[in-house]
Amino acid sequence: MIDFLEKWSFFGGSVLLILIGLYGVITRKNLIKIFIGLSLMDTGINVLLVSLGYVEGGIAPIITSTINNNSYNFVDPIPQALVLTSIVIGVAVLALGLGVIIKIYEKYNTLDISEIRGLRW
Amino acid sequence: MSLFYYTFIPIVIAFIAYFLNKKIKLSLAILNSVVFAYLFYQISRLYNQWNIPHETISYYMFDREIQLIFQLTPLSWLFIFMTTGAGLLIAIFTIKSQQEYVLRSSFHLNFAILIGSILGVVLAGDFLTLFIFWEIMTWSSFFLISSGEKKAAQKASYRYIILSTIGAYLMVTALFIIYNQIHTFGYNQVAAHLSGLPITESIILIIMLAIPFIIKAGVFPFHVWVNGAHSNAPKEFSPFLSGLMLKVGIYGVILLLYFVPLYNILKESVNYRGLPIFNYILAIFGCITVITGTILAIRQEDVKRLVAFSSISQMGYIIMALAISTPLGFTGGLLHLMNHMIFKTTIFLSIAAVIYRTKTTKMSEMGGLIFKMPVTFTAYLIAIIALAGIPPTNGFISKWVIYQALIDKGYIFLSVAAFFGSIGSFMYVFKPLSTIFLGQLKPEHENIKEVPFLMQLPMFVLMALILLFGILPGLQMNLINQISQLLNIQPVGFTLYSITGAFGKWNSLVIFSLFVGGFLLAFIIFISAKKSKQVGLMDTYTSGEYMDDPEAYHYAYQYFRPFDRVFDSFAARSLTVIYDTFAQNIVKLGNLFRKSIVTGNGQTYAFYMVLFIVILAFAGWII
Amino acid sequence: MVNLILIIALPLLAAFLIPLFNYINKKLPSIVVFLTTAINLLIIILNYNQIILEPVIIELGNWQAPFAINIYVGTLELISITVISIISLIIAFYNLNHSNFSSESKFHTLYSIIIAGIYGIVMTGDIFNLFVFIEITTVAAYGLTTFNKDKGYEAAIKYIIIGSISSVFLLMAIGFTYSAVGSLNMAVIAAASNLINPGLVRIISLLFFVGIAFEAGILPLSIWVPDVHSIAPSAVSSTLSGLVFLAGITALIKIFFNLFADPSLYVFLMIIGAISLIIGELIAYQQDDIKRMLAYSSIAQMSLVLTIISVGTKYAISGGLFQLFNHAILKTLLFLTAGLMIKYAGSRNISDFGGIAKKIPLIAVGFSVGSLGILGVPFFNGFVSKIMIVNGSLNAGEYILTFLVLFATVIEMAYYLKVIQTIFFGKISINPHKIVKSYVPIIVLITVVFLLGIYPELITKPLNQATGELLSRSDYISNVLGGM
Amino acid sequence: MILNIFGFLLMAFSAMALGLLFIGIARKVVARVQKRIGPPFYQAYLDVFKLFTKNSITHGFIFDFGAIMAFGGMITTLFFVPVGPFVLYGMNGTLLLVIYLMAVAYLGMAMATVGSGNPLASVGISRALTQMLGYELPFIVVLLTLIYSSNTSSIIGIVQTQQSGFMNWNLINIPIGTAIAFVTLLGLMGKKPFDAPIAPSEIASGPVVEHGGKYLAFIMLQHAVSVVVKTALFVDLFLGGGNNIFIFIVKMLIVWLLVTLIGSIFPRFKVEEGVLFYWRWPLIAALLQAVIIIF
Repeated sequence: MIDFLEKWSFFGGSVLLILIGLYGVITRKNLIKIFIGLSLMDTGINVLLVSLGYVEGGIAPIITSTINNNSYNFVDPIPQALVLTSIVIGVAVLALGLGVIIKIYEKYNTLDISEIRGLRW
Repeated sequence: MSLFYYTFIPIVIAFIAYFLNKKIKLSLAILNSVVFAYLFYQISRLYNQWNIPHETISYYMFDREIQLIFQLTPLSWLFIFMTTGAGLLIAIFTIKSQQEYVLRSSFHLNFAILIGSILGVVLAGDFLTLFIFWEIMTWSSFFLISSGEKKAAQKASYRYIILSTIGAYLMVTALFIIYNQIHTFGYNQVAAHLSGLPITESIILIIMLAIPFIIKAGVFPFHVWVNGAHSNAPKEFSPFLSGLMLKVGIYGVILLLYFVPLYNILKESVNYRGLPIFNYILAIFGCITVITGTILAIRQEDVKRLVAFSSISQMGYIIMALAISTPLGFTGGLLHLMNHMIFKTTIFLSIAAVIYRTKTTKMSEMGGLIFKMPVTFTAYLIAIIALAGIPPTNGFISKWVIYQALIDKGYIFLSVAAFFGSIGSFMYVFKPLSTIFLGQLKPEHENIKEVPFLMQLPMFVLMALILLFGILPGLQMNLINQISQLLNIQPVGFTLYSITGAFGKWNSLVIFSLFVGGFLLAFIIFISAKKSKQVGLMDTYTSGEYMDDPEAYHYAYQYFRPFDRVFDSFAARSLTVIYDTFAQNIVKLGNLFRKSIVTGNGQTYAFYMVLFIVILAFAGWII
Repeated sequence: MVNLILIIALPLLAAFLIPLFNYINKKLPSIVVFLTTAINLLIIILNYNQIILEPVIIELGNWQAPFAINIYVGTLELISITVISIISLIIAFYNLNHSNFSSESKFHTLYSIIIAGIYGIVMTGDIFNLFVFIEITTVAAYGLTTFNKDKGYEAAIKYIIIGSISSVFLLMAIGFTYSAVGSLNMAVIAAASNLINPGLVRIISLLFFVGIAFEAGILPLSIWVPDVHSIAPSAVSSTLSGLVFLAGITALIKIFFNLFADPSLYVFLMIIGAISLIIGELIAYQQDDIKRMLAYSSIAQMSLVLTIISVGTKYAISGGLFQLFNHAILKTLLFLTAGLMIKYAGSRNISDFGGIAKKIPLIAVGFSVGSLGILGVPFFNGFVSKIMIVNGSLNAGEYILTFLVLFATVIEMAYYLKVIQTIFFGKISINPHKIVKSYVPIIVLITVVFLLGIYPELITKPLNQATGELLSRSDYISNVLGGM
Repeated sequence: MILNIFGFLLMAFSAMALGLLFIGIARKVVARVQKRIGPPFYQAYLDVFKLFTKNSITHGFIFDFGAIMAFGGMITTLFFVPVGPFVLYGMNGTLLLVIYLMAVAYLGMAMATVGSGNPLASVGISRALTQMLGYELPFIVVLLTLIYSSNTSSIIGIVQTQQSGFMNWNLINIPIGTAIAFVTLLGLMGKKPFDAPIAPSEIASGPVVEHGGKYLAFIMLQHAVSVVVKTALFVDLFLGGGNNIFIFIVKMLIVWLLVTLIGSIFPRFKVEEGVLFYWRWPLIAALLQAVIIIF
């Protein structure tokens, strides 16, 4: 039972994070809040990726002079590499998005997404 | 010269000329006339060389080579001859008539492409080649129609192209259903395959194949494009549109009815008086076309619209005659096809000449032009005599043969419709005659002159043809019998000036000589009486009133009002309205989507994503 | 043989060097971009004959296939990158004269990045790498969208929100795939896909669909397209519409045919594609803004490609692919000419273009060639692909699909012809806002259109080969993994 | 050849004479019905001669040409209709031809009258053409039935099928058809219930409003010949024709008198009423009859 919870807590937690983020994105009107939601989703998915590569009781996959053969119980290193990349991308997008938000505020004097509707139909 | 080049010479030369036009000041109309004259000469030399080998071009399309076949048969010869002939006459006509027209160069480009593509359609030896050139024909004619000077030209061409495209897509669907079964497009193979299929399947395929042709021919449920296109097209193109383009649709119908012998395929199915029900329905559509075209033509106030509706009704005759599939019907249909091309081109050309001088198409804005434009009037008069089917012109002969064919089989309703159209045609052809050429001359038309000689020339040629074929129908019958042989139809007996019908024999020489006699007698009596004094048109009986305004003294607007009153409710319920409503509903649906989906709110878009994912998940769950 | 990795690396390199060049000469960045795209085309031409014989696999860092990122160039990828290189060269040439933006070097940097990303999406053989390239492309596109100071930010923010959400789902799909297979290499996943629980395969495929289709113009996900395409500069619109969509669809095809060949999913794609097709066409008909109209038309065309390809038979796939490449060429032409017309007339509304053809004939002819090509007039390239699509769908017995496709074309015809009629036969109502001249790109594109229309075997022969490769997954797997 | 030309002239002139006689008789009969004395039966001859000697005015060449065309067309028609034993050219298939040949005369007359420039004439022509569409349809249906049942479209052929006696006349064979044909004959002749085109009290005699002098004479001659042609046609088709010219003329006269008598007692239809009248009962009855006979 505990095992089960432990295994699924990462999983469920991360999915929950994503859902919370998604909820934020589709309910909040404020652009900043929407981007907070997007960040939450990003974080959630990163947690999910890391948790997928987790091996119970594993150690960091770093080969040193003492740990130099495959018999050790390594955690899968690839998801961690992926998450690093993903974080970088997420940050880039976030930065760009916030930059755009600043410009939007200058132009429209509002952050309410439902009022920024110059392009429609 | 290879058959292939006939289709490409006009197209290529047109393109080159179009792009050189700016650099070197050349008149595309003259160039086109020269090219068409050359083609016409070459084609006339092809007569009787039916055993020219087929030519093929291979085209790698799916995972195999597809052969595009070109072949020459008497039937295709007839059409290419007519096409280049009409093209030549119209090109000569345009040399002078388009001096002030802005879109000249695009007109001539598209016109040459159109000629080339029609040659391609009729020289094609398989359905894919036919389809390719058919599409080019549709598109070039679309551009020609939309280059009309009126604003309504664009809407009219729009209707034309949408309807044509729907037809073309039906055809291509049917073709590829067949292709996937037999992997070829050849006429003979397709015909053989169609006759081998279960009857319902082959009927559906044939209907899909036939609809584009029927649309192009302007037959009843699809005639809605014809009037708009004809009346709004450039005045020089309307003759070709009516004279030739509609006939290309008929070519397709002939192809399906006789070359792919529909009769044989459907012989075993339900039939009416020995005629397969499909043919009979087609004939009924032809019959409705005749009636609708006639009634609507009588109502028109715009001369080009009037003649356009008359074209619709004449197409009905041809379809009716061809659909009944007897030797006489076939002969009558083809004869009428040729004759209609000749006299309808004449009518439209004479009207183009009138428009060239008066700049209007409303009949009530003209009048009394007979003294100003006698040649144009004569051309119009002779052409309408032919159209109304009055002897001794060619129009009567073909109608006579069609009546013979209809009565022979006892198709009473069809014959009544045919007569209705014929008598109705008196009414509608007389209306322009009376309101444009006769009656009071408008003061603003006081200084009008006859059109230049280059515009008269085509009219003279066509007038001569009307009379020539009226007296010597054997010239046409010779070719028609060769076509009949090709299509395994029993030829109709004929000599140079007589045709044998089902109930009698037509002898044009006798009739012509009696005509001359009758007229001579009348003329002698007339001459021998006292010479009369010429007075002006305003010098007439006015019940004692003093009239000084020729405008008010010209009976032109709503010429047949009592008759129109009978059909007012009929005309209000037009098919055009139904089609338009359908199209508008689709547009409304689109607007609904647009207003409700594309709200411009980024959040809504995000919500769509979530919704989409949820739906996907549910759907994935279900399967 | 030149290493194909160069065609991704060169634009990336150029992107980072452009700011430096900008110091030397303001004109230099555009020339650099032009040169890199030209070199890319040269590289592809040099390698063409070899790749057409057998697929080329490049393993980065000389690691064996399952362990390192690899680049796989089969026939499909080859045709894609050929088309991409030609079009990007043409757009780069166009930019030589027309990129008078205040921040020119930034524009060219982003443009180079987007080109690199597109090549990467098409060629990569690794699903995470695919994600990275998609993100590179989209981030660059976000940036390019904001070049319009008027409404660019608004379009960009919508684009970013939707892009971020779908990237989350793409990552989720990658994560699940990795946890199920234990590798990110496409070939390995393909080899193992039969062993995974089919339910999971379905979930993963659909997540992938959500992640990628957002860049491929399928409607509920690509609802940002009209905003972005209509706002971005013409060169960017044509890149996004012609090339990014092409790359997106190529990626989807790889996912659905190479990675997880689950035929039960194809019916999903077909339904989604068909609905998107009809809605896209219907909305496009309503537009008066010419670029918005073109954008909706792109959506419809991409949906058409997707729905036809998901029929899953050889004829249908090759028809769909041909349409995809045609669309890339034609939409580039359309967006470029539309942009020039907008510049000339000083308005984006179709109704203001009356009689423009008399003033700028070549551009008007270019636009109509593009439209007629999309509508499938004979001797234009679109004709052959339309015929192939009809043949493919009928061959598979999909009569309703054929009907929908042809119905959509009729609607499409309605709105394209409206524009053509206005620009050729409308009443002249133009007072030139700005004189525009651009002959070479338009003439080249028109030539390509007619070349493919008259000699379709230039592309249909390789396409048949590509379709064959797509449909034989085992060949793909063994090609990449060797004898494993 | 000489003989042919002689026969040609003889037939033309005797038809004119006969027609004028008929017109004169009709005027007398109508006068008697209306309790007048009326003009002498030869009044029509006098009128024609008088008109030919008068000065006349013309409104341009179409006015002249139309008159010639009207008269010439009617004369040409005459040659194809057997009057008793006399027929100049009795080739096969003449029935349809005759119907169309009559149109030449109509067209000529219409051109001449509209060419005069008087709107009343145009109104008259418009009415005449409209009405023509009305009566021609049932007439044609009857003719088609006749052609189908006698299996020939030659008038002589149809006459021959009725030769062997009174019981073989089409009057007996297809009585409904004959009745319909008679009703349409009223329209064909422009007689009273259907004389809207020339309605003297409304449009001043319509088409002939501008005709005077020799032009009016021409119109009268044309009318005279047309009376002969139409009655002869009716006799040929329904009343068994006749080898004896006198019996034939008597039959023609009977038909003509019937038409005249009916014409003299009925009021005038409005033009669209006339059309609708023809399309209602005569057309339906004719079609029914056709269906019955053909099937």
